[in-house]
Amino acid sequence: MSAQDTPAPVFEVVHLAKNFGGLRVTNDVSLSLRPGDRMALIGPNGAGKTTFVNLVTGALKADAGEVRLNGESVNRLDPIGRVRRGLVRSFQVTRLFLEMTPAEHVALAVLQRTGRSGRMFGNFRAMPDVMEEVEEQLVALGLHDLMHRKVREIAYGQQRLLEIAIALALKPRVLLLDEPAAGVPQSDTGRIEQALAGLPASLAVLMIEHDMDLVFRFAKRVVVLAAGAVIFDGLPADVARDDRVREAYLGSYAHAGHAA
Amino acid sequence: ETVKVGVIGPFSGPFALQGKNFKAGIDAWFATHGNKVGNDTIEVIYRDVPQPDPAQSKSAAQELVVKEKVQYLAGFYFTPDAMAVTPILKQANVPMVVMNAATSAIVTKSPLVVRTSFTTWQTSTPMAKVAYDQGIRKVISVVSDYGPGVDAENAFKTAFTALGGQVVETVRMPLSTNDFSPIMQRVKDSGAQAVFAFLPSGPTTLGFVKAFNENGLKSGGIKLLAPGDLTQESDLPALGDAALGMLTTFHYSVAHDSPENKAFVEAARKAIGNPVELSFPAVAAYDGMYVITKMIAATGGKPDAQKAVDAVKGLAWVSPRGPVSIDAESRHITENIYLREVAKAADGTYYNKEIATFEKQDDPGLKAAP
Amino acid sequence: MDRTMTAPLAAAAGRPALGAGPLAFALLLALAGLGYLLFPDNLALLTRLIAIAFLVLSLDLVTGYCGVATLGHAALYGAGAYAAGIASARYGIEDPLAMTGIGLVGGALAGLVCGVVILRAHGLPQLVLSIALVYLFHEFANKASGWTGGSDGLSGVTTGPLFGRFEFDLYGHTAYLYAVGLLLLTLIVLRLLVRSPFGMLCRGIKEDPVRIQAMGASPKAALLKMYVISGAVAGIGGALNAISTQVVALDSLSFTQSAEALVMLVLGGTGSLFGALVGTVVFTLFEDFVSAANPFHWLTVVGLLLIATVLFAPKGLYGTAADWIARRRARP
Amino acid sequence: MQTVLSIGVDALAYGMVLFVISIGLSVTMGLMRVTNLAHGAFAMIGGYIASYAARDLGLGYGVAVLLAVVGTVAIAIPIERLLYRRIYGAPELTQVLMTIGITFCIIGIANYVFGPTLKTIPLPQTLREPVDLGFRTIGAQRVFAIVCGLAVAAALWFLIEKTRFGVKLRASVDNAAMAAALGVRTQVVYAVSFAAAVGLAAFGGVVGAELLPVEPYYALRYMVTFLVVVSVGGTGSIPGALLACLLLSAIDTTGRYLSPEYGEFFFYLAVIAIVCLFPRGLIARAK
Amino acid sequence: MPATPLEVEDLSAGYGPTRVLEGVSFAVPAGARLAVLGRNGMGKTTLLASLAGQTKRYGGRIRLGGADITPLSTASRAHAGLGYVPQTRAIFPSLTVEENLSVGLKERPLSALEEAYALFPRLKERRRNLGTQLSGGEQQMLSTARTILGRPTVLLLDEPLEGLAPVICEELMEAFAELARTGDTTILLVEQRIQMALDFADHVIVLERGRLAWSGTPQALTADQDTVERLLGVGGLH
Ligand SMILES: Nc1ncnc2c1ncn2[C@@H]1O[C@H](COP(=O)(O)OP(=O)(O)OP(=O)(O)O)[C@@H](O)[C@H]1O
Ligand SMILES: Nc1ncnc2c1ncn2[C@@H]1O[C@H](COP(=O)(O)OP(=O)(O)OP(=O)(O)O)[C@@H](O)[C@H]1O
Ligand SMILES: [Mg+2]
Ligand SMILES: [Mg+2]
Repeated sequence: MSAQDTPAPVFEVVHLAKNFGGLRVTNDVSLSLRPGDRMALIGPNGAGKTTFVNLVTGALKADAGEVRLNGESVNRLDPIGRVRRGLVRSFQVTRLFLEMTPAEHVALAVLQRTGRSGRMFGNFRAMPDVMEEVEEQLVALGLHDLMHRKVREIAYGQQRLLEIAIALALKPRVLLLDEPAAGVPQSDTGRIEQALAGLPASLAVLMIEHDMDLVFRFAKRVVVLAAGAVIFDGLPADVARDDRVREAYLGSYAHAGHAA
Repeated sequence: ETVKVGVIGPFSGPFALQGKNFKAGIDAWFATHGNKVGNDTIEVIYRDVPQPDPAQSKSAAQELVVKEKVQYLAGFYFTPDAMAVTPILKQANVPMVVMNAATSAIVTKSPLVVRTSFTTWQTSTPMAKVAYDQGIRKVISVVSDYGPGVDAENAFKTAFTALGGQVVETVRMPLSTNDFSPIMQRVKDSGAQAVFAFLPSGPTTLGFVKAFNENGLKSGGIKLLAPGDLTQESDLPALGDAALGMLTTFHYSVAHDSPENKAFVEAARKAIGNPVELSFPAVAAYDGMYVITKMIAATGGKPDAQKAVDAVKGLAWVSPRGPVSIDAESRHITENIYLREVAKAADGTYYNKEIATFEKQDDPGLKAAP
Repeated sequence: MDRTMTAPLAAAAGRPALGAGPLAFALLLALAGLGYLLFPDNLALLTRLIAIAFLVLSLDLVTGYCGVATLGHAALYGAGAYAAGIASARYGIEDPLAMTGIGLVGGALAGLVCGVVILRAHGLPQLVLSIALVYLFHEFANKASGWTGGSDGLSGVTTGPLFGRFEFDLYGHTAYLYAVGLLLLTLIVLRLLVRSPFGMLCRGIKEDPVRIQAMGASPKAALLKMYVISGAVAGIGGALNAISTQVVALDSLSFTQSAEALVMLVLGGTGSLFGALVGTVVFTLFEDFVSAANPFHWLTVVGLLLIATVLFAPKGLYGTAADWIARRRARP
Repeated sequence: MQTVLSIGVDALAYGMVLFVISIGLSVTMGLMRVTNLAHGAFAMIGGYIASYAARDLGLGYGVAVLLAVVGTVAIAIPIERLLYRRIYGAPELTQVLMTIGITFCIIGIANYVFGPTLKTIPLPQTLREPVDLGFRTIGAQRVFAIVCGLAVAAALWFLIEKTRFGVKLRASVDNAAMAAALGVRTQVVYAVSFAAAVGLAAFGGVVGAELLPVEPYYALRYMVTFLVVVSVGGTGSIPGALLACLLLSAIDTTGRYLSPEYGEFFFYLAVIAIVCLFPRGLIARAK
Repeated sequence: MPATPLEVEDLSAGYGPTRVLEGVSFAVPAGARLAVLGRNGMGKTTLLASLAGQTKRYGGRIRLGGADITPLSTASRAHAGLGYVPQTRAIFPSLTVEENLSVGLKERPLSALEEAYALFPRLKERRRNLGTQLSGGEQQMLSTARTILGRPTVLLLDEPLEGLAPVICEELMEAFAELARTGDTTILLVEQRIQMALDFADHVIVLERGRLAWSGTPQALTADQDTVERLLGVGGLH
């Protein structure tokens, strides 16, 4: 890739490392995202993908390495600070407020983003701009009908979609999606794709996914992690041809070929 | 005419036993004297304030006055509960007869307060003389860290140092103390010849006395001296042999030998049900009823608080505890304080045996107050 | 947009059915008036009840809305009571409004202190921190007897007339009306608060603080804020207690008081202001009636009430009733 | 030096008594996740039964202890079936409400049946003699409590960590529905564990009666102490509870010796410090 | 032929006041592989959970190997031979991997754990770790292995492939097929990736708003593009 006409990276990770006891979960990982990047991070189970997300968002403390946003190190920032700088994630295992409604989830995100989450009066339902955005976001992910149901009462697949709606409502600059489509039926993965396709071009997205069809439709670049280390970093078209990747991860999927 | 008396006390909760004693004393009064004063009938209304809670005590008192239209307020086991009610007496035109609360200052809070019980100063002070007379010169004081405990400490210390003795250390321990071993170690290390102790009656006294024995203080010849709260009759069966020989000073022993007391104890035991539960609050309640009947007689059953109180100033009579009188100035009871020893009766029960008398003791705490 | 379709669902989604704003307040006002008419001789009890209601409401703010487990909330209430009491007894500040204000500040400060400590843990350890704190407060007040009167209680509190005109007398009319006024005002403010974005944030924190962090909000800061607010509310209650009874004693910042408040809250139902009120009213009146009827066995009866509540109204009296009504309405 | 040793002995004895009484609570709270505030009430029932058996019926101490444990369990089982079963997995606060209610009832009933006075459990002669440790004497009863504490700790640890039953219990607590789907009869597991916890409470109530005397308000009076000890140690962790009991009793005893008037301060400040340093207990069970 | 391993008759179930399933009936022959399909929120999970005895039942019967298990508790159903792998994985967080597995053993000896390790070597490496410390995929393996160890005659799998790497998915599907073939285990599979489910199954049912909307063979479903589009919301199966 030539550096002349591509913008500077918004998100960079350099020599990141983490051990759990004796287990090396993240082994000298470096990668970067530029505005507009659509990257997929794949790899066998337990390769350290979620750990990677936890490290860069600050949920876990790295043993070594640096995380930069817009060229500035955020190592010192806590998870909240990093979110405020535009680094947003979704959770692989849904973390939602079971007693609250989808509308409230998204509204919280919008209010937080616009600096109004500490307001002690008024109600989001009476704030037209918030409501508009909430509806927009929920319509996009097909959750509009459920907007005032308790999350406890909606099916798992729908919760997964809400997880993404929240992340999008935070209008991030760098978005880390941890298996956004897991548990979402095929009929609805289309919604995720559409939502992602509708994102502003300047946003950098990194997606972890095991659904290879989705990966190949979405990603412009693929990074493969195995045993904590990057074993492949390149174009989607090349990934299936890589022996190590095939053996460690893809299996016969590579033979079947993908919709290219 | 019916004259209503409102009695506030702990009738449930951890202190229910004390409230029961109030009731037993009052019932004993009615059993022996009837509920009539002239043409007036006395009716007692009880209100429960289970634990020290002045707000509850005050609202109970207000309700008794406003709704039940009581002419007398009585009872009050805890000082703060009594204190809370004193400000309304005047407006309510109601005298208050304190049947237990033992802080000296209560009677100063309103001219309408009369007390028929005792104060901690009053029961603790004579112990200093007992100790000194036994040749004890160095004493360590160990008290529970709350109002009455502090009163006891001050009372003893004042009197003992005045006699020429020395209080080598004063230890105040939290009310919640369960394990007294470290305290006993401290007593040992202090080199004192005797311990002056004050704990509220109840479960902790047992642990205290046991620790005193188990840690070798009793066998080491150290004396345990205390006001009678520590050997309250209802705790004696549990204390058992552990308390044998313990010296206490107090205004009343259920075993007091007099015809008045025999009659009282018989009536009160019947009222309380279980005879071992009878102890000192009952006698104050009994005498409190005596004072109230005198007040009713003086006012002819009409509400006139000041007149009622004035009528009993200087009143003297023979109570089950011995001869007593109401001090005209302080309106606190002047009474004998007895030195008692825990002894075992022929039937295997334990009792406080009176072995010496300090006659006509008033409340030294009032003079000592700043 | 099919908002019309989702509107009834919103009602069904567990929002308190009686929470319908002004109506509920009118109802409350009517009840307060009824109390005045029905128990004209018992106003002291009703006033005490309202003071406790402040404590329970304040507890609801942190427990019901934020999920902070505490058995030490009376520390805030007692701090307010002592602040107001000491201001009057030692500094001669006798104006009830000023005393209320001082109680509010005292409570808020205590809230800050307790919040900083309590928010360091979660769940059971948090409960233990709160217990430890309330004992420390209690011990402190006991030790500082020069200021607080120690275990004898702080007496000598005097309250001047309200607005310079209405005396706090034996019959307790002024105290009761003042208490009702304060309560309504506080309820209105709290209702705004819990429905505001901040209130929603707190409910989110209650369910999953990590999720809130991932949204970029700081759970700790929000909880601390709520703790201070809660302290202010409890402080008002404490001050009200000091004003109306003119004594303050150690029981006002005791573990027992805290535990009782928690019981009342859970009895009524956590997470709604009306639940807190219902719990306080039911428990206090029940206790009063039963203990008047049979002081020797009321504890057993209260115990049975609590057990029955858990069995038959697991979300608390108000919470279960509100659920039931909501379900009835949701049915076509 | 003597003083230090002596304080050490006192701390150990007090700590072990606390441990014996509260360990059952650690099981209910940590493993069954029931905030059982009625734990002390069951300890109290044990105490009453033992006192009745030994003092009023004149039976031997050993028999009294046995009767206390069996009798308390027998009383607890219907309570478990009717009441506790309804609050497994319920929110903490609901459990608090229910168990406080149970405590109130038990207190009320105990008060009614046995009266409000203190009850003692006469010790056999061997436990009454003071034991000479060279530098001081200590009640044999306390030595007995220490031994009991250690034995209980070892047995319980083995049961929970090393047996299939322990695994089933922990699985049922983590996720009762899933455990049932794997064939675990969760109700039986719960009932057995509850009975064990209650039996331990009763045992502790009897063994500890010398320090914490039996009376109706026992159940409320010491509730906080038990709760604090168990959570400082880390609920459900046997070694944690043991450590917490010893540590806290050491702090308490030392504070009480050096400066009794600030004893409470020391104790609760220490509790705050420990909880802040180890927010999940000294030895936390992972969740 | 032995008795039908699983028969569902007019089953209606849901949560509290919410009814989700309405009159679902079907039967599965021994060793069959049944795919349960349906769009988001149509009641697939509810169906499986109802079979396992974890929902409120409003009506209908369930027979396992001819015996009526409708009144039985979840645990008794497990002992009767029903194995359930829930969608949420339901790992016991405070148990180690090994302990998690041993719960599934019922009364079998601990040595039987090797079966699970043979299927998922990754779990053996992590045997001393706590359930919560596992990666998402590892948890999925653990959840499945745990249930298989109980040797169920009817195995209910709710999206067992979620979050698993493609290689593992293949291996696992083969293992399931093997189980059905040799162990006479009847398998009900809920799976989002329709093609994968169809490749595996020999029979399909489709749920639509809690009702049985279609049932037949995979071939028939593939042929019926109309139904596929209407009920499953996707086009172009092959
Ligand atoms: N707290 C922890 N302690 C010990 N090991 C851990 C901990 N957290 C994760 N691990 C281990 O680290 C490895 C990487 O986990 P991670 O969750 O990052 O995997 P992943 O790549 O996201 O896998 P999957 O695709 O299955 O979600 C796993 O083997 C996991 O068991
Ligand atoms: N606990 C619950 N309480 C009330 N309703 C519920 C509950 N769980 C699920 N539902 C409702 O039941 C319906 C069916 O849910 P179910 O989980 O069975 O769907 P599913 O087909 O498994 O969906 P998915 O593919 O998303 O897993 C949904 O509409 C959902 O809203
Ligand atoms: Mg992962
Ligand atoms: Mg599902």
